[in-house]
Amino acid sequence: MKEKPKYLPPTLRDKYRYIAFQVIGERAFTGEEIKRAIWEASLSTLGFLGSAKAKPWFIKFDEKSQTGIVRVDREHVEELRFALALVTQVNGSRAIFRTLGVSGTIKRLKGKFLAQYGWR
Amino acid sequence: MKEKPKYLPPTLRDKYRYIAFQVIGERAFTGEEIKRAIWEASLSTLGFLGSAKAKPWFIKFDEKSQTGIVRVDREHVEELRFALALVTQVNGSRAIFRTLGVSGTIKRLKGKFLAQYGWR
Amino acid sequence: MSEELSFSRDYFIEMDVRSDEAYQLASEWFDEVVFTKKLVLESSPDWGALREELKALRGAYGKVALLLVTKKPSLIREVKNRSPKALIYVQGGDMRVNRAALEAGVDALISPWLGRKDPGFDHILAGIAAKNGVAVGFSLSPLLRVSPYERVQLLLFMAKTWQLVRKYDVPRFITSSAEGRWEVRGPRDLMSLGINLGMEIPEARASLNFHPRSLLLRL
Amino acid sequence: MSEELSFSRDYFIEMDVRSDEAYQLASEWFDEVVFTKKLVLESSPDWGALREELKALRGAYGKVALLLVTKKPSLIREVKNRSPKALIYVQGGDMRVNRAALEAGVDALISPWLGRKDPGFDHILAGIAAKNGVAVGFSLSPLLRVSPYERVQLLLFMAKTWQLVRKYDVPRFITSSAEGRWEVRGPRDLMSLGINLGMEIPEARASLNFHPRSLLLRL
Repeated sequence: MKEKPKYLPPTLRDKYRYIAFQVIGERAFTGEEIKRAIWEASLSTLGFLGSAKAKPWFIKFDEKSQTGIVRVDREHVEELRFALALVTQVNGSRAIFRTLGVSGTIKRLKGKFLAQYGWR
Repeated sequence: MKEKPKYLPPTLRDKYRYIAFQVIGERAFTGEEIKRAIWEASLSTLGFLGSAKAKPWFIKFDEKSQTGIVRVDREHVEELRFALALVTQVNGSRAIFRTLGVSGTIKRLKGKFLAQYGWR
Repeated sequence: MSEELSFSRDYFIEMDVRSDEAYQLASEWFDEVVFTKKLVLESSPDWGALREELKALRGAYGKVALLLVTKKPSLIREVKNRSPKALIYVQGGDMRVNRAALEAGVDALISPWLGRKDPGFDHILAGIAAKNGVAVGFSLSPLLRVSPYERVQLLLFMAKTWQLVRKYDVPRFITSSAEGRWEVRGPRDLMSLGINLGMEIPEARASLNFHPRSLLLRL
Repeated sequence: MSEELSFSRDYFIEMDVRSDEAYQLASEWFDEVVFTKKLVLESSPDWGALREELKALRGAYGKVALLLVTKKPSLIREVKNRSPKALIYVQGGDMRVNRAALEAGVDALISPWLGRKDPGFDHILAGIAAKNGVAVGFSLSPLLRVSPYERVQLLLFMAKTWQLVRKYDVPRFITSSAEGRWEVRGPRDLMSLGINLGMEIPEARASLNFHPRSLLLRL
């Protein structure tokens, strides 16, 4: 017997966009710190109801280049971008989020916006 | 010379709805406490961006009957109602918000939903 | 305006309150209220005592539901076969329990996502629920008890489940599932939960009126 | 997809950064950056010294703006009449200053709502701004410095002003108005401010491209 629900039929699957971002900080941040900062930004900007609609999801953060990927519902890309634009600190240290680009797949996102930061 | 901006032309005026509500609490609350509770509910549910779109505005609270009026952008009535439904306490004391009805004018709202609580 | 007019004339049913104080308050705001007796089961219950208790509860509250909280699918089938004079709800959360409840054809599966990291519901289960006429209960009270982060997760799972419930036309209701007085909410405020999960207003209304009424006809 | 393609090929101008460190960082992310010299005025400035300073700033930064922070409408007219070789911005917030800036035909009025309990802008002022070609500057940085409650108020006033700016076709730009490095934001992230104020994507883009370019032609 299944212990997990099955994948949804295609018509009910959420449509996502992937956002590549760079963090400029007064120090380097860990992926855990960035993940938390994205959640806090979403909750304070969109609340828990808006966050449930935007469905931000931390995908990956490369600590060396301080660049990463976050996923969001495709109807709410600009809301999350704005939430990130209003971040002023990460875990007590000053920081700026800069979005590098948006794509419908992680593969294209890496190729177009993250390859120059050493992603492959 | 004007020290305040003039009223907006009708086409740019916001379209509002007025919500009548009743608060059931373990004690009676003041209007100030209720006003603050509505703001906190809006900020935690909708965030500051969602709150800027919903434009919740405390109008009045009758401390005797513990009933009041809040205004909201007409496209966001259900979001504010949900925000209020999730309130569990006001200034540290247990409370329930119950919405009594919605109307496009304060006059109709009072007549239909608040007259029975002594409003006129 | 017509929305609000029909609201005041509407007939609303609260399907799941779990204490006397919750029942009393809900009775002020709803046209009918079902009192839920929570039954945590690790093995077969004492059927004689349970029947007596349910009889007393029916005397006090009229409509009564029995909420099974168990890890054992076999107990769900046993309770269903004994068919006590009460609606049979199953507390969801365990995937095997969710499925067993739907296959046994109980009256409702409440919050199949509870305590999970996924909705606990998928299109296979939605198909079984629709076929066997098992309602999905969307409860507000778990949202009241958790952090903002967990509220996001719960809302995601509830919205996803609603999409499946709509697509497969599964019976459903919205309820407070109030354990105490402070978790009771009014019918129109419970509707706002449904609307924020993605329901149209008539769908949210049906979740407190048509679907509950259909379930009560089974009693 | 086409949106993002054109994004990478686009040309963006940051119209208002107020320190060297902010200028340096903005220069990495924008095609052109205007350095703003902030001038708090209670009486007429020393014109000789100011001319020298502006000349030095032009040498260092190329495009330069002079931001007047004053309570005195007469000083706005005086500075405008002297026409230094810089864009003239006025810091908004005082209703008489807002109006005087628009009537004097300076290049931009920055954040007319700053420190107010209303937008500081109405349809009368929008008409004057459009007629005299005065841009409204929508700054991000004030949002970074305040509480969530105040953010709501600022966003309300900015969105209301945007409605008037759109209706009356007033020139405008979106800017960080960064005082320091940590308040600088990228062009696409500034666009998201405009979009969340109610702009369509092309309108937000024009607020960092077409409108700034038109203003720079005046230099």
